[in-house]
Amino acid sequence: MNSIDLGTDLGGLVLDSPLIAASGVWPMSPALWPQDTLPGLGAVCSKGLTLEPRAGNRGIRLWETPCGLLNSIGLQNKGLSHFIREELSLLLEPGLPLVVNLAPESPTEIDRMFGLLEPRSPDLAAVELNLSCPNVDKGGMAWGRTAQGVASATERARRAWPGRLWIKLTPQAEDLGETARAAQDKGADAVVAANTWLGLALDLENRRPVFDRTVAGLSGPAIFPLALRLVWEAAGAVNIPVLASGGVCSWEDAAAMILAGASAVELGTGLMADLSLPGKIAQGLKEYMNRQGFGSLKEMRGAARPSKGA
Amino acid sequence: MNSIDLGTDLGGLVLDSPLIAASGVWPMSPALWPQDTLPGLGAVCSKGLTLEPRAGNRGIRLWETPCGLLNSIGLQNKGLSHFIREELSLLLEPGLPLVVNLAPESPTEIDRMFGLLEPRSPDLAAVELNLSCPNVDKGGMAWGRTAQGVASATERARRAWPGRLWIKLTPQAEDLGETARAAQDKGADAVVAANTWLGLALDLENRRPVFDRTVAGLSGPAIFPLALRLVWEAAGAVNIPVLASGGVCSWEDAAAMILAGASAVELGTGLMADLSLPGKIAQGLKEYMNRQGFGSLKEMRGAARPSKGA
Amino acid sequence: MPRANPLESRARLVKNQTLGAEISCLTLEAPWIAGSARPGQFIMVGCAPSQAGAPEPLLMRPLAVAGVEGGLVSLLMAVKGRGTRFLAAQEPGAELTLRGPLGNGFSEPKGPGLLLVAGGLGAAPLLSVHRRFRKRKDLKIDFILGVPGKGFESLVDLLAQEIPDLQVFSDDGCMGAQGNACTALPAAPDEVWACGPVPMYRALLDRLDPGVPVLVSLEARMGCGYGGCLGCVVPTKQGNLRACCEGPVFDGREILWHEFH
Amino acid sequence: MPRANPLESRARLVKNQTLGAEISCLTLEAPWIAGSARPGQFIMVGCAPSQAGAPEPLLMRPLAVAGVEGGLVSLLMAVKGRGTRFLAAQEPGAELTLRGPLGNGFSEPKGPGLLLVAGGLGAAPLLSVHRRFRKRKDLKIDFILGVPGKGFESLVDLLAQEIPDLQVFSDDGCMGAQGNACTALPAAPDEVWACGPVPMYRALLDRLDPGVPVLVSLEARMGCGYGGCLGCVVPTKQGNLRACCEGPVFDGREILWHEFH
Ligand SMILES: Cc1cc2nc3c(=O)[nH]c(=O)nc-3n(C[C@H](O)[C@H](O)[C@H](O)COP(=O)(O)OP(=O)(O)OC[C@H]3O[C@@H](n4cnc5c(N)ncnc54)[C@H](O)[C@@H]3O)c2cc1C
Ligand SMILES: Cc1cc2nc3c(=O)[nH]c(=O)nc-3n(C[C@H](O)[C@H](O)[C@H](O)COP(=O)(O)OP(=O)(O)OC[C@H]3O[C@@H](n4cnc5c(N)ncnc54)[C@H](O)[C@@H]3O)c2cc1C
Ligand SMILES: Cc1cc2nc3c(=O)[nH]c(=O)nc-3n(C[C@H](O)[C@H](O)[C@H](O)COP(=O)(O)O)c2cc1C
Ligand SMILES: Cc1cc2nc3c(=O)[nH]c(=O)nc-3n(C[C@H](O)[C@H](O)[C@H](O)COP(=O)(O)O)c2cc1C
Ligand code: FES
Ligand code: FES
Repeated sequence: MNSIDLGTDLGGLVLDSPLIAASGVWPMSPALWPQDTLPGLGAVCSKGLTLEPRAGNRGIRLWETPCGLLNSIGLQNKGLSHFIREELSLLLEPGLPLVVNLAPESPTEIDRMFGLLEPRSPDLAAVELNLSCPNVDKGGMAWGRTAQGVASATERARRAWPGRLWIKLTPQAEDLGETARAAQDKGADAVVAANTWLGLALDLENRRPVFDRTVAGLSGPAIFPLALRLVWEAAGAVNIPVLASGGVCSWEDAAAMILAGASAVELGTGLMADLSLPGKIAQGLKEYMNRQGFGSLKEMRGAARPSKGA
Repeated sequence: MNSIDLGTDLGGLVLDSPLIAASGVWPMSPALWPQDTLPGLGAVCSKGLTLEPRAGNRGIRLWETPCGLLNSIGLQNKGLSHFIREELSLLLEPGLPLVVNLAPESPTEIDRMFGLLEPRSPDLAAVELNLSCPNVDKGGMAWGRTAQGVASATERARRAWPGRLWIKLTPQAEDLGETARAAQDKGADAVVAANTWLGLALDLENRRPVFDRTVAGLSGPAIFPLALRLVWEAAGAVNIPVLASGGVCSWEDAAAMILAGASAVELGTGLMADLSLPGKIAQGLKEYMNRQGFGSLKEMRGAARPSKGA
Repeated sequence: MPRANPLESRARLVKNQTLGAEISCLTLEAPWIAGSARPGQFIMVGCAPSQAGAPEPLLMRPLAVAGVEGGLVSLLMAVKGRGTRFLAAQEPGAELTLRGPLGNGFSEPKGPGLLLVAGGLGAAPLLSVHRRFRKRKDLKIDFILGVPGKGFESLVDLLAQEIPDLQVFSDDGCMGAQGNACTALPAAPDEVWACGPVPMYRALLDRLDPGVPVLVSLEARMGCGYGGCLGCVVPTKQGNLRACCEGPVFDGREILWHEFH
Repeated sequence: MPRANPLESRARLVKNQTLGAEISCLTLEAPWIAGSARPGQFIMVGCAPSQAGAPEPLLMRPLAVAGVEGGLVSLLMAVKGRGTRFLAAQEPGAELTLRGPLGNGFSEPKGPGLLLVAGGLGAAPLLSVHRRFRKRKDLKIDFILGVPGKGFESLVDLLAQEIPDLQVFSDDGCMGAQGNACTALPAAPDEVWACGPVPMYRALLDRLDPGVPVLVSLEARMGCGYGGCLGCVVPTKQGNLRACCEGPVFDGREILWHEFH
């Protein structure tokens, strides 16, 4: 049974495992990578990078909710140039495929950021273009809410970038299927469904929002049924691979994402709660596939969809 | 401290308590009402009613998720005429203010349903017009997704109904603030933010969706931070009262909803998990108000909003 | 006019007896339930740890009343998922939230004969029937229990101790006779009350004379247990009826089995 | 190149000692932590019951290593919210998930004098400092502990037993002298290591000569504990730094206190 292959083909990019450390939860230096997490992981995503360095948001950045986590990090990072100069080569050393998450703040920043990264394109598994960060004023989710916004950002990125281009969508989209289709139409290689859900927390004693920016992004098991629905919608709307992101914290969750049509599954908050999650999911998936007679992830993918299933 | 008054004024409708049993979780016959729940409750909502009797959806109707509940009941009810004839007077007997939840399937059904109910208008605290049920093919959420849909349904209802009119909004709205404003502009007396969130569950062993209608509505503590954000948005968008609905299962949750601007708080899934919830919330609210020096709910309402707070 | 008594309260776990690896017998101090529960009624049991915070798992679990004695209520429970696993791990002294008694329960037996047919843990409500009516002189009760096999020894022992003429069948023949609860049905029982899996009900209804009254206790996913959420409905000739109010005990011939999931 | 050892593992609770109503001393069998933890490092402790299902509460809780002995790690914990309430209720034999050791910890004391200033449970990491270095002949360690008052008797006793010249202050004077940890600071200590609430740090920095090196151990909400989420950052003159990696021990004069929530 351990002979079952968890390899997944993301439009030509083949990963040993469909499990990817999501953007924003994984250290930017391999010296800090918990080795507990590596078995089972097929790739890692960088923190969301901006053109200029960003200090991130002030005040409280994390707030626990029932089975969930609100965050307002605000894309703290040292800027893309610093990343390329100081961090990228280090991140490649361990040999795990690397996805770079980019969060431009304007159309011209799209050009400049992909331009800066272009020489390194052969080294990267993909760029994940983040049109969905809820915790910044410029860029981020503002693009992702409408099909038009996604189309224009994707088109611009596509022109500037010869490598693989994934578009990370937002649950706050008016219609997720539409935004997924817009990404596909403009040449994206895959879509990621999705980023965090806009939530709020209040500080009762001080009678004010917990977060400086008032709203924050909800992740974790609480959102799993919602994220699964988005993956279902996205996989129904496009032919390019769909990556799942949202609340996965067990092999059952990962299996459901794949049955709904996902080609890969990103793990975010689930890793914070359990470092050995990738290994556990990989094991659980293999056992499940064995029981169900799935010979490969490809066979399993979308098997719960009416078109494909029984 | 028990002298603190939890009375709330919903645009002229005064309730002894801001806590309301939400639509769809409360028996339609007072003989079945658990008395544990009555202390603390200010009003009760009927199940969603349609013009014709509905058998509701087939197959599994409930599915537990992390801190949440997916439901696909599908508005099972005996029809509005049966309700008026057989159930309404009984429901009024205990003396608790009664809100009738109506779920018309078409514009003409709006006219007919409010027409049927009109003679009883003096008996009812309000009608809650459900533009947000995710579990039916016609009506429901389809209206609620756009401001235009909400505007036309509200306008039609307003013409047909002399009593209080609340519009129950959907989280699946493109922009909740817009739909709330549309309801206000067309004469609604209050908006309810909001109904359930569209989710999905898969049956791994049988490789198919758990629910016959594939998607279902997510409720319960998992969605609380999301619902709180919607209430915040709605209260920022309109001047009419906002009722909160989504995930409330403690006095802290209810307090946050009120601080965000809610005039009343509906309890749905929380009641299923704890019958004495209204009493506990009422007690917790009084103690909190006392500690914070709030003399009335009116003072407390919206106190965490920048316009009103410190 | 609302229900007269509180439905829900905390109750102390008095005993937690393991009957094999996957079955537990829980005894709880719940006088308000013990005093009024009828055989066939059930309770909902909270399975969320009591540390303040969000209830997880969210829903209470329905379990049949298997017996009452003084102020004590006993339950026979298969360990299935996380709710029942939590309950099985509780130690005496723990406090649990109980809601009930709920549902219609069985009516009075008409007699003179009553055949009880249990599949696995379906024994629970029928045990309470037996305990309630075994002393009635005008009633002859037969009790057939079908179990899968290994793992059910202690459950069978527990029942056999109380019910001398218990007829046991097991799929693999390791206890009692080989077969299932429907293998050796009497020709024409006066009345049959059954609790077990759906295939057992179908076999039962197939094999019994259409004139024999058959009551079945059905399992449905439950939200509230008190008739509010309509999550537990069962398709019947009278429409979708709530297992928690109009059931869990139904006339077996009224159920639309082909629609029952 | 990744971290050499596993960070996370299950550990058995060996002892759970109550120190008054709201403080517990937990002893855990965690050789992989005991073997490598430096004073001032911390661990994350899982607080979700282990029944399968969604973890609730979701996040692990950061707690300082208060001592190590053989393969055992001890923690001194105030019971605050649902996570620490869960931990305080665990009985010996229970298994908990631990992640660590995490953070930078304190460096080697430069000597010849080291003043430790603890506010309340801030005693935990400083106790491990004292335990580690108390035998160093070339080092004179002073330990000042400030507590609010009632409820902290047992904590004070525990420390006083190990630290003969412990100086205790309490707000109400019910233990030691009246005052707080900063009431009677020596004129010019060689070096100060402190752990306590923010107002204590501010008072400390105010009162000490600007030339005295002051290290502080800061509390920040944590998500991952291993440097991934950037949820725990602290505003410093060098920018926002992670309390779980670059901290929790910082140069007190580098912190932008007015921005620290
Ligand atoms: C009226 C009634 C009486 C019952 N009496 C008994 C009894 O006496 N002894 C006994 O062992 N079992 C009984 N059951 C079945 C028992 O309720 C389930 O085995 C239990 O709910 C499973 O919960 P879990 O958390 O272990 O499983 P999970 O799979 O984690 O449960 C997930 C959800 O599905 C529901 N669920 C799962 N299986 C069932 C089921 N078979 N029936 C109803 N809901 C289910 C759970 O209640 C929960 O809401 C009864 C069910 C009903 C409806
Ligand atoms: C590096 C470090 C070391 C610590 N060492 C100790 C120690 O040795 N002894 C001790 O008693 N306490 C210590 N604390 C504080 C301890 O982590 C919190 O009291 C605890 O997390 C509260 O959790 P709760 O579930 O009881 O409270 P809740 O309020 O329910 O917690 C909700 C969330 O907020 C976080 N949180 C709440 N208060 C704090 C806080 N003061 N600091 C950080 N996160 C917080 C929790 O971790 C959790 O994520 C330390 C904190 C840090 C950062
Ligand atoms: C602390 C934190 C930081 C995050 N930072 C980023 C980011 O920089 N870029 C991004 O695209 N997504 C970011 N995300 C979103 C996650 O990558 C993921 O899409 C989301 O959390 C939902 O998945 P989960 O429930 O598995 O965490 C972040 C999430 C968290 C919790
Ligand atoms: C079982 C169930 C049935 C529901 N039925 C209705 C309904 O008939 N009409 C309606 O407007 N909302 C209905 N709702 C939505 C609730 O009234 C409420 O808005 C929603 O569940 C969110 O709140 P909660 O998290 O407190 O449950 C139903 C919810 C549940 C769980
Ligand atoms: S369980 Fe809610 S109506 Fe039966
Ligand atoms: S807690 Fe995640 S980076 Fe420090």
